Amino acid sequence: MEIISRLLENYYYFVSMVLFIIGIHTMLTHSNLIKKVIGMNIMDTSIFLFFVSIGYRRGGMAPIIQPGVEAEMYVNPLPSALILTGIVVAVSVTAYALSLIVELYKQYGTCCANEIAQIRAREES
Amino acid sequence: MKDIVIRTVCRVIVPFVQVYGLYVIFHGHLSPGGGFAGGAILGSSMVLFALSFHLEAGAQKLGHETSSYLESGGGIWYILIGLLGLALGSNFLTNRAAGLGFGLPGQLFSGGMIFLLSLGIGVKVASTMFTLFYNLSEEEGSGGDHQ
Amino acid sequence: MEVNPYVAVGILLLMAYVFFYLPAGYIRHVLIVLLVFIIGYALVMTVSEMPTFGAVDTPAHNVVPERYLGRAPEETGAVNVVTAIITDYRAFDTLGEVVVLFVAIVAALSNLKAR
Amino acid sequence: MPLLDFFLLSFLIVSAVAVARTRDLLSAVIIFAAYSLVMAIIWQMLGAPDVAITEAALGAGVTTFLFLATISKTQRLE
Repeated sequence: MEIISRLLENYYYFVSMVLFIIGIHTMLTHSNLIKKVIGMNIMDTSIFLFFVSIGYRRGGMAPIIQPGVEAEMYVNPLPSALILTGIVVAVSVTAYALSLIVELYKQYGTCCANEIAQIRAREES
Repeated sequence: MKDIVIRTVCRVIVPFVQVYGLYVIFHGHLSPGGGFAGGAILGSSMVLFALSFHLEAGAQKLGHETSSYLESGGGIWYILIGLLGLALGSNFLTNRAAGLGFGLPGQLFSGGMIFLLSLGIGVKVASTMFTLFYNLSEEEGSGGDHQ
Repeated sequence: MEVNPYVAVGILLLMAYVFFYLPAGYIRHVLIVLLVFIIGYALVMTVSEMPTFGAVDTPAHNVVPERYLGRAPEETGAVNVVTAIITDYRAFDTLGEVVVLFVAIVAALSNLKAR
Repeated sequence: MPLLDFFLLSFLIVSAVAVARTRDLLSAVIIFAAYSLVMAIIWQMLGAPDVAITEAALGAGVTTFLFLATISKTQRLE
């Protein structure tokens, strides 16, 4: 089986793929809103793991320049710089989603998305 | 929370955490770290203080007015340093190409304006994290009577 | 592997239908499992055709990281290349990120303090 | 596959499944903090210490207390 041997060769990519599937399954099946936000965070970290593992070079050093070391000995610094932006944006999105959840709990008295949908359907009818 | 152990340990630990946060901010161009990580450590130290004592005590150390001024000031400081590169006859947000570089690479004062930009980012991230935590955990009518 | 564009648009429409309109129940659960299997199949096909993990000659190591790694100390004065990228080469990106933080806290405060 | 990589990556998958399966939200948040800390160790091993220190401060610290503040204002059980 060629695909399985490729997957075992690229095991970091495989693990990030599994984490993405776990995150999206958590987001789609659970009706609790806080659990949905945790699933979104798991999806975020899986994509960050994928990006950083693309830039890895086997036996490479961290990209802090030391004198007398050639440029081929360091790992790729560009995915690290992009992911550093992504972590802060993920925290901002999480904080805004949590403030929305607090307001929803004040309005409806529950954190369950299905119950909120039922209450809204009852109010509209 | 009225635990004497937690209060004593936090009173000893918080200054060291803040010094470490400032170290991470100012040595961002020499060692791992930078504005975001150091700012998050500074904000976490203030949240630790507010959790171990009282939420009101944390608000006395860093009030809402001061926090909002720090937050806006971090962004404006960043833009002002960018305009400094523009005033010296180069593009927006350039430092060493505009003639601002000084020092040899590897020393503390070597990166041009990099550590000033990191200071702005760090102050902004720290005040943002503390304000978010304070507004999320504040009670409704009792004026921040937590726990 | 070639992906039919009609299949891709169909998957997106199924995802939107499941996520926004379908009420909770047995059919929703079956469709969610089907959707997760489709996404997993696409991800397995993608990962099995990626270049090998940790190889020296991956396509990600092109001329841009070579330039950053080779000339960052003399062009920016910073030894740490990641800090040189985020505060010198791509400082405008970081300005946008500061704006993102500001918008996040303004949105959260206007949400929590609105009454 | 090196042994340390195997242990850390399998810990990631197991803790992600545990977060999805736990009914108690406080336990889920604490397991998620452990997940973030192991993720920081993996990034240090991948040669990205900047991302590791930022994740250890923001992902395992700030995200956890934002979640805890929200849970203390809403319900704890799912």
